Amino acid sequence: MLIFELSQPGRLNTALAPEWVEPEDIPAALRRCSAIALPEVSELDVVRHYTRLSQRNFSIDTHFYPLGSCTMKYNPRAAGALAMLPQFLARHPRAPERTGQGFLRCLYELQEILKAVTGMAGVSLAPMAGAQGEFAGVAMIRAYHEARGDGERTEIIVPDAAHGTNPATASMCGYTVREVPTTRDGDVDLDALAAAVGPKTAGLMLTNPSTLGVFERRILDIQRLVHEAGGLLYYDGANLNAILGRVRPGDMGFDVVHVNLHKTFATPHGGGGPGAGPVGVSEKLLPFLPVPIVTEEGGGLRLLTERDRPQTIGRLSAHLGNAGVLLRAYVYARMLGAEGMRRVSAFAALNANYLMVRLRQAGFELAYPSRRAGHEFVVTLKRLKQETGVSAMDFAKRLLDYGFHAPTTYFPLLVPECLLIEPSETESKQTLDAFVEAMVQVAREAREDPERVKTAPHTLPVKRLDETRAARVLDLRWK
Amino acid sequence: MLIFELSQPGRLNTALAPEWVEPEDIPAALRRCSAIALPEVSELDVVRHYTRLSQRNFSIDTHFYPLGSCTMKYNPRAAGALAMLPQFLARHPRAPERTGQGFLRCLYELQEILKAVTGMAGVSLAPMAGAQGEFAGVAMIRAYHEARGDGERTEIIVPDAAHGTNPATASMCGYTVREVPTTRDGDVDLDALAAAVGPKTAGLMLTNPSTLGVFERRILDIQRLVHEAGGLLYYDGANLNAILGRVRPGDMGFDVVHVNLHKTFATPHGGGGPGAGPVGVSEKLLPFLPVPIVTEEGGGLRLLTERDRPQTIGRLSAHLGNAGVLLRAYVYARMLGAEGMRRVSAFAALNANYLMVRLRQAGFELAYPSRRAGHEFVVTLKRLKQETGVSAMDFAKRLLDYGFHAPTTYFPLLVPECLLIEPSETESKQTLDAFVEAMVQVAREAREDPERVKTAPHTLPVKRLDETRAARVLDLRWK
Amino acid sequence: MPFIPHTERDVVEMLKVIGVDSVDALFDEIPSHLKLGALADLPPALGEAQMTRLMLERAESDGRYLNFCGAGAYEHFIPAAVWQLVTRGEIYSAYTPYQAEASQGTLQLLYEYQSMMCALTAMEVSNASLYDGASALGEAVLMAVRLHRGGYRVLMPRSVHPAYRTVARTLTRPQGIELVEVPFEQRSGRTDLQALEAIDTADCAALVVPQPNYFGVLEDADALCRFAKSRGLLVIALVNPIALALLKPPGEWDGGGADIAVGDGQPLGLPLSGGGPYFGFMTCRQALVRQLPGRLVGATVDRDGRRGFALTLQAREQHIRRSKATSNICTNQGLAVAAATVYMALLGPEGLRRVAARCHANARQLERLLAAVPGVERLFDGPVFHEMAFRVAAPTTDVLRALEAQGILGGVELAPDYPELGHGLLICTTETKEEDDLKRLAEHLERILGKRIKLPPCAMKT
Amino acid sequence: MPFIPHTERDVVEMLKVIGVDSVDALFDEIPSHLKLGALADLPPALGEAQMTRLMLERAESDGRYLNFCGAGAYEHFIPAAVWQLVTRGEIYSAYTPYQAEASQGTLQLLYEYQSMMCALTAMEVSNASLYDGASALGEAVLMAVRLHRGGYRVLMPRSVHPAYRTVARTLTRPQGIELVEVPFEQRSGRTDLQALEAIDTADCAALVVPQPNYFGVLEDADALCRFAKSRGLLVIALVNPIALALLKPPGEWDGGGADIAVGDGQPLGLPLSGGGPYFGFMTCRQALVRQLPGRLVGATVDRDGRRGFALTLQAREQHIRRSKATSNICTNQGLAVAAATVYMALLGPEGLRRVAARCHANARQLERLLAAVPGVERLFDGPVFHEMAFRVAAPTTDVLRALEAQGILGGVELAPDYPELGHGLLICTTETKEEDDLKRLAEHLERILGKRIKLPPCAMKT
Repeated sequence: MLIFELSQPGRLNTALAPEWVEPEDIPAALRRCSAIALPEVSELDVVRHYTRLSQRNFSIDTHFYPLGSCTMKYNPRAAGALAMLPQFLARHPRAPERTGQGFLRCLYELQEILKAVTGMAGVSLAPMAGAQGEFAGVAMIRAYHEARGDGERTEIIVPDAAHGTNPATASMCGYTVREVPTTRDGDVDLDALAAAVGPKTAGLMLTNPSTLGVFERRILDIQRLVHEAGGLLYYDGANLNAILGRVRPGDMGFDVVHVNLHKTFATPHGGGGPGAGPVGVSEKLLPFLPVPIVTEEGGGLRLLTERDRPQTIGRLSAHLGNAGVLLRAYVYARMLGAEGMRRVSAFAALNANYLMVRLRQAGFELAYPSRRAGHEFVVTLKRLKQETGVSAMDFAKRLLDYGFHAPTTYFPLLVPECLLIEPSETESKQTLDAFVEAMVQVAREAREDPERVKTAPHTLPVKRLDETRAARVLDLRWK
Repeated sequence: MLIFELSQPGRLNTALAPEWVEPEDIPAALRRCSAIALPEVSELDVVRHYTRLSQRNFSIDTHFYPLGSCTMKYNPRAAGALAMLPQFLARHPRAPERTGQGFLRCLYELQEILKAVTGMAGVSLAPMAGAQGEFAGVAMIRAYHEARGDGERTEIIVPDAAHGTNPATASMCGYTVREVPTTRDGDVDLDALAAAVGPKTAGLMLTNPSTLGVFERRILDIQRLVHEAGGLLYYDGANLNAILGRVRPGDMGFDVVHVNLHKTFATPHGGGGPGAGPVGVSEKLLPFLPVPIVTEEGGGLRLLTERDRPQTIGRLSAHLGNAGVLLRAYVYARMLGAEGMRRVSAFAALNANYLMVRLRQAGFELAYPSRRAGHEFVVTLKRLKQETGVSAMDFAKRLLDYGFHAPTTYFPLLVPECLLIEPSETESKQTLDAFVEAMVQVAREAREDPERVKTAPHTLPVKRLDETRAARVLDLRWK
Repeated sequence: MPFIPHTERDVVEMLKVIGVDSVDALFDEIPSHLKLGALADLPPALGEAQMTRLMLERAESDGRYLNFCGAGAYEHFIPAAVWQLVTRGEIYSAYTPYQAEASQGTLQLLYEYQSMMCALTAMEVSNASLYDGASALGEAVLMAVRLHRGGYRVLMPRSVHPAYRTVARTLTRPQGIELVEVPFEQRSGRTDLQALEAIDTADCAALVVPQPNYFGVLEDADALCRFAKSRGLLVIALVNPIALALLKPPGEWDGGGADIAVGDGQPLGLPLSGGGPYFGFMTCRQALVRQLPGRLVGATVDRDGRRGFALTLQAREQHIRRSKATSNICTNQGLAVAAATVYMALLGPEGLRRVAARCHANARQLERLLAAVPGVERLFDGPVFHEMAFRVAAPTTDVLRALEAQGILGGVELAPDYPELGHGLLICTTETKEEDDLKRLAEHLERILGKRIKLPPCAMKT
Repeated sequence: MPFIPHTERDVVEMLKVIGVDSVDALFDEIPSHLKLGALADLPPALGEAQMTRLMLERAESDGRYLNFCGAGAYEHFIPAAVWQLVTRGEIYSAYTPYQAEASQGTLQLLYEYQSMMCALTAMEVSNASLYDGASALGEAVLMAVRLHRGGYRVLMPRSVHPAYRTVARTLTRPQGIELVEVPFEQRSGRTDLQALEAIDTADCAALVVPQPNYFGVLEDADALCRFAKSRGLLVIALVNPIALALLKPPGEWDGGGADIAVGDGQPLGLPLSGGGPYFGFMTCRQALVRQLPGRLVGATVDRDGRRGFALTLQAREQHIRRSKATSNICTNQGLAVAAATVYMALLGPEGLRRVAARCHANARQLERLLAAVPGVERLFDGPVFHEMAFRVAAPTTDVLRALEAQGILGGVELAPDYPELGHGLLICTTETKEEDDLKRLAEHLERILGKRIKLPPCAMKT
């Protein structure tokens, strides 16, 4: 049932609606004459509808959610509660800084914490998501070259294993994308890279550990190649959870980094956002950081703007980015402290490697069997598909019936019929063991009763949805 | 899965647990040596467990819940939010009154509102539930007679249709219970009452509209009979929702009344509590009201205690009753205002009478077909049971499968195979129509496929539970 | 209309089905001269926005204090997860689980609660809660008298919380039950065993044993329990649930353990909230279960043999047994109990132990700090748990008011209930207090009692 | 360990299965000289209790003000139900609905959101949201340039929110797009049509039409739209969603309606929250859907033919199309959108209309009150929506600071962005303001500008 289908003409929650006052001075020509096709429902209708709707979701709060590359870890409830204190919620973004020193103190300290964990010289909290962080990063690379009068650099190099956002961002920033291949072991092909870099190279975007779940062992060679060609290095922080407190992008030689706070810093994914993607930079990119930036002056805090930072790439949001998300990340970071940060990567790695070994022992084929898992790893079901016709998608759907959210499917694109599995550090060994059990069951079913798997899910609010039809017969709104 | 079954020895949420400090000065003989068999689980375990557990409930927020005599109306979310403002939550009950004038102002105004809607001379918010309100009321009746030196009154008269709490309360207050029968039309049998009252009569407890859903038409005759015999009249406010703002217990001649705030004033039922059961009294019982009572003196508010009220029946709780529930009721009452209160009874009656007529038209047999419904009414399935073997309980269980909470079954005890149906004013016509449809469907199934109904429910987290076994093989805790 | 969904068309259609002209006609069985025209004296309706503003203003006018009051209501830290979980609509807006199959959430939660309370008290059976600690004590007295079949007097130490004694008296007096006060030792604050032994217990049914008692003082529970058993009395333990993480639980007291254990569950995740809602817990020996008041949840199986939960032994209750019921109670404090269950699950045995130990360490630390303050002395010697009685060298009302002006609630006055103790203050330090908080209290007390500087003229809140 | 469930035994067993001695060994592929020993410069971990205390102190130190700031972020009343519903764990802690069958809650919610935004803007297609209004404007510019296939310049009125213009510039500059400023009339504050007509639109792809504009002034949207269409330009509407309940929606503007409509969804149930998270909405004509950036949810059917919802047209997006995608965006502002959906459902068409009308009535009332204050005059004539620009007879910084000392945030200064307007203040009155609030502002402004009494020496907060 859609909320629109509950609508009754004339139903109104008067406790929420002020008395009507005729706005006489608005000229008729500017007035709306048409009805607004919003639902007319009671407060109880709304509460009941969305409560029941919510129950039709899998979520971290209800299910193990090993969605690779998404770092679905527990979102501490305290972070949400403390970011939503009435005074913080009531704070207007244009209120003078002196009326929000408590609020700004949190953001300032978050900036400092992010500098410390990334090893960068400066951080801006402005970007509202990882992809916007990437945009800011590449735009800074562009601004850097332009500021040096270096106008010939038109290419951004991206490994073929990269997230789609990397090439998309490079394009959005006006660059041509040049892909470099990956070796059998999951590393960047250094020879290909050496051949690719040159005077046109503006920079390289790299995720490390990569989307294949493995740490780029020759990172220093890569760094040298790119820097010697005059390019800059961009660190995509999507997988920072794997190395938090162990090794820092700054120490690896990266010039720019973005951090996905909704991954590594446990802010809620909220069904797809809001996230936050602060960027950190090395000394030479400091002037270009997006504004606003929180700074301390004479014991007080204020926001640096375009006026203070004439070389900034500019502003990414009308106000202060996703401030409420930043507060949540701040609470989480302070509750972890220095040791807690290192524990994140330790247990993310422990869980991923344990699960990887357990699954290998159970007969699953790993895409990179010779490697350690970072915080995630890739299983390929190519053989199973050949033998039974059960695809990675079928397998994933059947896992849902067992009460587990599916891993990421068909990404990274390099590996056929793959599952990218990321357990995160907040899940227990007992949960991982139960997941292995379910994986084994589904594999058994694939051999014994493949139809059951191919037609899964069977126990969810809907059966397998026709996604092709969704794209072919576009139905994007209620009519 | 029980939370205990998730436990792993040594698991600890360190963010919630302070560092251990050895309490050296507590003598060994007083110390606990045994382990505490509480679960050892992670914060995520807890969140996931109780989130999923909650989904195994029907509730107003998810289902129509026409549980007769329970007034399952919508619990406004604003009331909860405003009662839980940080300052209210942090208020210590022994903090001086001058530090809680805002808090006390809410309670004082609630007292005044309850006086206005019950028509009584004084109100105490002390009782923590309807049954405690009853206790307070009958204890005041006892105190009144005792104060007059009238020691011979040993009986409380209760109609046979009464809630079980009435006779139980009378017993708890040391009285003998005398039942009077009900006429075919659902009124108190006046002749029987006249025969029952006398010098032993301490009082009469009456619900009006009664538990049969009908208004006691000869209430003034009843009142005269009891008062002339020297007894007092107790109004059980369980069904106040039916007459809110229409007719007041005080005007009907009652001496004591309790109000179930978790019914008429929409505070949440919370799976069985906490509720609140303020009592109101006529002039002559004022000295006996339970303490504390909020009073206004010189513009400030303070609590009257035993010292101010030497004749009080005393205290019912260590502090201020269920203060947080009182705040919720206050918010609700202020949001209704005078007109809103009258609308409550208007639409409660409209919904009940509409549903009653629709069900009668659909072939259901009413227990009191000649009467208006107050805010609820009784259907009897006696004939269906005879014809199909399907009992009221079976019928109720099958309704669950249709996504409706069942009405109250087997109460009132007078009516065989009965369903007591109370829709409440916050449900829409569309919901009532859907419920009629489900009732009709189940009745049809009872005739066409009785086994399906007798073995219901089929779609809930568990199938029909063996309640006999629960009482026979007592298993009251995890071992 | 606030909270009412009916459109005008709905109303017209519904009236037509019913066959009346107006809603007022539905009230035609009410004698017309009784009918109200309108409700006088009620304020007009407020929208949610105005109501929110009003409540915010009132809350802010009340402010927040550094709080050292205890005396039966304790400021413990409550993890954010607790109330976020229990205010979920499916728990918040459900009712008593009469239809067990549609209420497995509530029922399992209560079963887990019962299991946890048994674990904490080391008793065999727990009910699903009563209203609060004080009324639970009253119900325990009634239960003990029912069980004893003869005695109508119950021994009630004067060191039991004064309000609890009043409530117990209110609830038991109509049945002719007498509460016999047992004095405490002036030096230790403990129940006076010698005085106790001198009491004629012929008509007595039970002895109440508070642990810790109202003064925070630890009683010799073993000795009191042995005494009671030697006289054929039932033992009603009155305990603090957080303290039980450190102290010997009633089920293990010498002499076979307490028969009934009660207390207030507020410290287990419930906010102070001006006095409620809290909940009373009650556990007992298995053999006594049929005299236990209140709801009980039991495990059972469904048609397929799967485990499920249901209300059980309802034959004890008012809706079945009416005037013969064990009590008139028909609700529990479901939501409060849900919070306590989540709290206990989050803290676990070790977490609870640490909270208790930190509370106690703070009490010890405050004792050390106050030992150095002229004009403050402990009222009693001997071990305590997280609250402590002090005598101060000035009227307590004045001292508290001066502290309040500094944003501090300095504790609870003893004089109204215990005039014999002079200027007594009961000061409570839970785990929420930090070293600086304790120092702040000590410094202000020293200043106030020393009158070294003038009190500031106006109140200031934190 | 905070948020980590592993027991020591778990760790031992897991390491054994992996076949390593220690957790550190799992990092053996990282060059050892890159490895950190410890994280320097980080504060020690705080427990939840300490963290809660710290945040409460910071929040209380910031206080709460009577707020008249608008300028792109509006203080509307948010019903309690909104955030209680959307912070339910199943919504709050879910991710992008990649597995549609396990995410019907999120997907249906987004479908409902899309339907509502189409209804509000009278457009045919809505995406599932972008980051905020400013970045949505930037994306709209990029989309228009893609669609136009030729033009690389976009006409941007100077009356568009200054920060929006900056953001649009940031996002479009790397692609060589030029934003051409269109002046506003000094008297009316409206976009100067004459100046516009003088512009050579040869290389132009689109015109941005703000309604209302940054000054709260209502533009002649019909005329602007007609102009654009006559020049072959796409029309990008920039609108306030609450205003749309009263104002002609972009889909109905003369000349065939806007092609793309964007704005910030914050007024629809999102708290001010210091600047975010808000969300950007974007709707467009059906024919343009394949150039729309961001997520889209479509209705479809399952194997049994039942309706269900799924992400669709993913071929536009970065994870499929990579460097050829319509945008690099890969999240939406899901939770914010959920709040807006619940808000719109609660208010409904009539509720929204009333909120808008009350906002506007307050603006008119303030205008009347301020007309009587010497030293205050309106900057522009003509109709506005719920915010209004005034010129005051003193430096605005001083005036605002004096108001702040009375617990009032008096509005937003115009001078930094529009030095040509002198001492300009943008003052916003939403439906949350009552008559007394407006009077309080007017009286303090009169006092401050009249300098009848001295300013108080210290700041006071409400």
